[in-house]
Amino acid sequence: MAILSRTFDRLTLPGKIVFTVVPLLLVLGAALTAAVVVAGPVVLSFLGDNLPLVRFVVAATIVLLMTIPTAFLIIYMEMKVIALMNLRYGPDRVGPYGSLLSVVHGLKVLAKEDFTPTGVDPIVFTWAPVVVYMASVMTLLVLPFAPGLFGQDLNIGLLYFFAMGGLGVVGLLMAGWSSFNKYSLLGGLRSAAQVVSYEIPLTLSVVGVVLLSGSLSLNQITLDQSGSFLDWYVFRQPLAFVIFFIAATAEANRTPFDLTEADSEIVAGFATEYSGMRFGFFFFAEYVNVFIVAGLTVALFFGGWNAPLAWPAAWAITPHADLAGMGIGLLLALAIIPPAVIVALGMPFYLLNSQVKLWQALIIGFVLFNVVAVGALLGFAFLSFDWVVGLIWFLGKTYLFVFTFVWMRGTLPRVRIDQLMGFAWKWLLPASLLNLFVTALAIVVVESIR
Amino acid sequence: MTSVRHASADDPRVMLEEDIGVFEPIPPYPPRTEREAEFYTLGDGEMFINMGPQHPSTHGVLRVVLKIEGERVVDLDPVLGYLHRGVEKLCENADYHHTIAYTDPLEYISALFNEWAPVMAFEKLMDVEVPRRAEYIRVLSGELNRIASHALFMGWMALDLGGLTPILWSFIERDEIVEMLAALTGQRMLFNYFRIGGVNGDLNHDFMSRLGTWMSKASAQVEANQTLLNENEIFVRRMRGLGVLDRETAFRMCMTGPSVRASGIPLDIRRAHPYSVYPELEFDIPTRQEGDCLARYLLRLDEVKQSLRIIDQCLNEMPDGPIAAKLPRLIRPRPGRAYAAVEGPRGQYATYAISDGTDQPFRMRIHDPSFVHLQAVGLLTPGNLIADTMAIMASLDPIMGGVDK
Amino acid sequence: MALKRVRAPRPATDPADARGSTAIEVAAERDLIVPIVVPNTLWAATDPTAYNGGQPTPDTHLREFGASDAGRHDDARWGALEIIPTKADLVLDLIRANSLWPLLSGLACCAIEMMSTATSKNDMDRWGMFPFRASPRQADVLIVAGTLTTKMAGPLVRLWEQMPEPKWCVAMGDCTCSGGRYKRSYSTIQGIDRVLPVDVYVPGCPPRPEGLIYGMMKLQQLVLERRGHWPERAIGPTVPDGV
Amino acid sequence: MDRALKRRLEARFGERLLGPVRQRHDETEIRIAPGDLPEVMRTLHDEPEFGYEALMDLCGVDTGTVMQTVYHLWSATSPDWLRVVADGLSRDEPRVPSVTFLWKGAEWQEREAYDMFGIAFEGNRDLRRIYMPADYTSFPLRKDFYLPDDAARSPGGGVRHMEQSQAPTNAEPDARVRRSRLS
Repeated sequence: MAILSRTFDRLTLPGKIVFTVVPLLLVLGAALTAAVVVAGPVVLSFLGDNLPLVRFVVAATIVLLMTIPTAFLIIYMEMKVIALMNLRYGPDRVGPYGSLLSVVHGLKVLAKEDFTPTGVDPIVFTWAPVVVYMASVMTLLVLPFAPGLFGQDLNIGLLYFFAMGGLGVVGLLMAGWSSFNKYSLLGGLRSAAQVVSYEIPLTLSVVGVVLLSGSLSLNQITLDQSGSFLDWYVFRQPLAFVIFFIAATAEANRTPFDLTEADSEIVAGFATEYSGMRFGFFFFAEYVNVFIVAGLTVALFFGGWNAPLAWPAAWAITPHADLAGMGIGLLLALAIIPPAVIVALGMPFYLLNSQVKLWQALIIGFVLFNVVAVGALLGFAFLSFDWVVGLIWFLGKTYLFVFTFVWMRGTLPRVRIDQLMGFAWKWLLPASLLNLFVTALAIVVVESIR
Repeated sequence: MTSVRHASADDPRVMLEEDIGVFEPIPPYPPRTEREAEFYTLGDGEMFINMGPQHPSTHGVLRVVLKIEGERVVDLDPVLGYLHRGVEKLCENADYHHTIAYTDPLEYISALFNEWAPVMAFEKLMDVEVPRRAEYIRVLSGELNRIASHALFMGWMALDLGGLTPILWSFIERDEIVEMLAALTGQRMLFNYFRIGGVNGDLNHDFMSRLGTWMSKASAQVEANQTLLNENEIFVRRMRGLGVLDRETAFRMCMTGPSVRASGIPLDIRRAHPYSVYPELEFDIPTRQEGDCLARYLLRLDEVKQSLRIIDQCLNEMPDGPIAAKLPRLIRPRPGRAYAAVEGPRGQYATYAISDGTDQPFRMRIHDPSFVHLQAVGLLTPGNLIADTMAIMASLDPIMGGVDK
Repeated sequence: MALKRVRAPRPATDPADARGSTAIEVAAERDLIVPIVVPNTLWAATDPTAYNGGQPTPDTHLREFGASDAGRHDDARWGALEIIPTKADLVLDLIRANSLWPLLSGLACCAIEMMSTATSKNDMDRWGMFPFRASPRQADVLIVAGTLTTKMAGPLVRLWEQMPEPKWCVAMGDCTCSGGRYKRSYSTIQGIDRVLPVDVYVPGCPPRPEGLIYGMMKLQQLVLERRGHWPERAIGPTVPDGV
Repeated sequence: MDRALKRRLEARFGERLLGPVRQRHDETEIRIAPGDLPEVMRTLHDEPEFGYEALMDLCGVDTGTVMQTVYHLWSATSPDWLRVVADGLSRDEPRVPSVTFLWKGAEWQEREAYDMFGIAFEGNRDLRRIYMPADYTSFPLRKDFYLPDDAARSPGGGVRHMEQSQAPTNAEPDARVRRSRLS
């Protein structure tokens, strides 16, 4: 025992860590295995009994994991697009065309020191970013990405959506109030006032769509717009779309409505006192919100995952590859095809160019083979699973709107707080009421004619 | 940071409290003047908010203590001196040629005018005649510098209103001008170019070629840079009718330059008190009647066009001859006083020099337009919103280097 | 913008620091006036009793600057860095070196060139240095651009303390390196390294944008070599004494 | 030089002028006692024959023997700058009436003069330090305030002081103060 302790004392710090962690892990792993062996069937049967729960948990996890890359992508897009609008290059050093810079920013923010200033309310201060971020993530849960690809098909999806949007504002208000800083306070109050006034036209403008489709479920609304692009609600509800887009911009705190973190007025708004990862949460939540708002616009007015024109049935290719039927042949194919294709792809470089050595040619062939294989797999998926097509259409439309948001940020100056409020109450609200009235009337008329 | 409070009512000393991290904008000493006492007493529902010395839109190290009620500014108290470099004292301890290097960085985005005024004052003290070519070169480079300064002003205007792109576009403009001035003077910003009795160097080929290529597309480019703002509904709605400065107030506030010309006063020293070769050049004094921020903004656009006219005439009528008068290395003007003023991008740059016969100015007073314009913010802002404070401040275009000397 | 984490006053770091220069021992003391009195080595006092024999003058406007122990100790919590094993530091440094967010704070003339460095012609965004953060809480680099006056020293030090670790300081321009053309003035500080720990000096009056970009790339090297934001960094001129 | 202006000035306030009206290049200078400043300024500002409604510059001057405050005025009626010098302020306790009742914009310039010279402007309701910190005790632009490294004249020699708290002990002012050879 004494020997053990002496040996342990001689270890360096990493050594100590390793020699304490590894045994612990072993013990835990053994216990886990035992638990699975013992209680496995019970758990499995329980999960099998209520699949919706499992589906919900899995979907929530996937969505939560999906937000970070989305934020990175949109941040990079914003940096690059605004740079091009400023006649600059924008990031071009980190990664190909600087595409890794947003990731680097995010990780740096993660590794920064985050401290709680004196005088703040520690609990609220700590939880505000979490509330903001979780609100946006949970909003993402009801967004229909593709047929059958959504977190939950709530029959009150739209209502849930706006409720979660309101929750995010509570987070901003918490941040502004708890920061013990007057700039933050002003920012929080601004965001509260802004969202309180813009929730109303936002919701009212959507009611028209709800009347048309007769459902609050985003999935249902998207399904109702299937067919050609003429069935999209933007053509039946143009005014509603305009109102919704403006109000949604204010909801996402984007220029020209980004009064909550107006750099030139209140230093950084509600995020003035935040540093490190807590600031990172705000940072990401903003861009996730942009994605969400764009996605909602697409789902409500632009047919969601529906293609603009239906794919003609005549051109439909349905590959029928019964891999399981090949039996042992499958193994043989897996063993033979890759080397053969690699050699086949690599040989031309070896034969045609005397500079290239054999191993280099093989490496090139290997890379090419991977490219070809991935392409083939994707094509197969594209043809055989319709959700891939839907996902591609949905993301395409969504990022078009994200680009629109970035474009506005690069171009427009900021409005004043009183202009903001006046616009909401004097123009958007009456217009949305008018739109609602006209829609209801049209529906009644059409029904009566039928 | 340690917070401050005064120990007793009569002791102006600052006591330190190590344990509290609060910073109060209220000064730690009892009020000195009635104005201070009136400002630093809060009504109900009012609070102080401390803008600066480091704030994105205070154009440097200006500190403004705002007394706000919600979003509305009730009153404000600018606190200067964070960039006070003691230029006048340094000038009194340097010889005449050396003072140019001290006055250069006052209004750092229009440095040539900071040199022009003292140089003119010293020439008056010396009774020296400046060669015409030197005068033309001064006018030429000065107008270029004016355009660069106005370009920056427009960018800052948009930046304080939340627009990202215009400032970068105007910096492209400014960089071209500044680079060609660097070809002429050797420095990008603080060109130490004017000399007593002339200029430092003659026009060179690099400068002329850059100038030619720029002049060919200048007016079109100046127009293009404004397309983002002039037609922008948000921008115009925010600027129109904001911070209106009427004629009498402009005179009472001792203001000069574009700020008063936007209020309908055609007071331009180039015409009101002609100097250099401006009497020989033909250009207009654009004025506007509204006197609001938008007028101040648009007026500078017109001034840029006029400056382009002046540059064009200078290039056409540039005479040959020497570029500097013959002067001894160490000049000793005979005792006397001289006052010289030039019309800069923001108004009157003036120098009041007193010579006592030695090689150093006995007293050198530098009058800077930003300094007098900045106190109009306290007059125009109350009653407006916090966002308007930035707009008004930007429209008066103070440069803290000049404000604090 | 006005909050700061509370720090317990701690003694001088080690004698090596105390020997460094006047400013170092000054920062170690609690006396609030002495930091400002920097003996001038070029002239000797004709009268030892002048100005109370060089005793501290009864001014108090720099108390907060004197009271702040800026740069004396890096007692920051390092977030994830404390638990991540050392190998990860290389990756972390690579990340930090490639995303240096400057603080949007310009003091004087050099600020214009600093902005010009970020604008279209010479684009600092290419290295990921563009988003000028308005709040010191989110900034990595403090580019001190312009003359530092005694009145501004306190606020500047407070800004520096509000920035979270790891943080770096770049002295841009002659005025911040040595006092520059205003060295003689009665209200300027002869080089910000008397009040802040400086990592990179960029001389010039003002330096061209290319100069600042070069300095920032030097700062990237410095970050990659893990110098700068470490506990041994302290206030004081980094030139040897007597130079 | 505007002779007509000189005649008008002599005619209007002949008895108030200390010394003759001086003219050089494009400047006309009159010197008056500090007490007469308000009405002279009001006359120059209001009366149409002068119509000096623009105060172009206000500054203080320390001649080493007395203090002065100098006002530069502009008017469309004359091609000259008009320089009004309020002469003969005592260096120990300089006091002069403020002109803020005519030009509110003079407020900060008077604050600056107070900050740099210690000249007290009676009637300026915000006479604070504007550049130097509020607890700064000396007035930099006075002639007995020396730059720290100005070893030639500085009794403090090498000490770079941020401010001069009081007069040096061994100071005999006449020896060191740089006086103007102007009248």
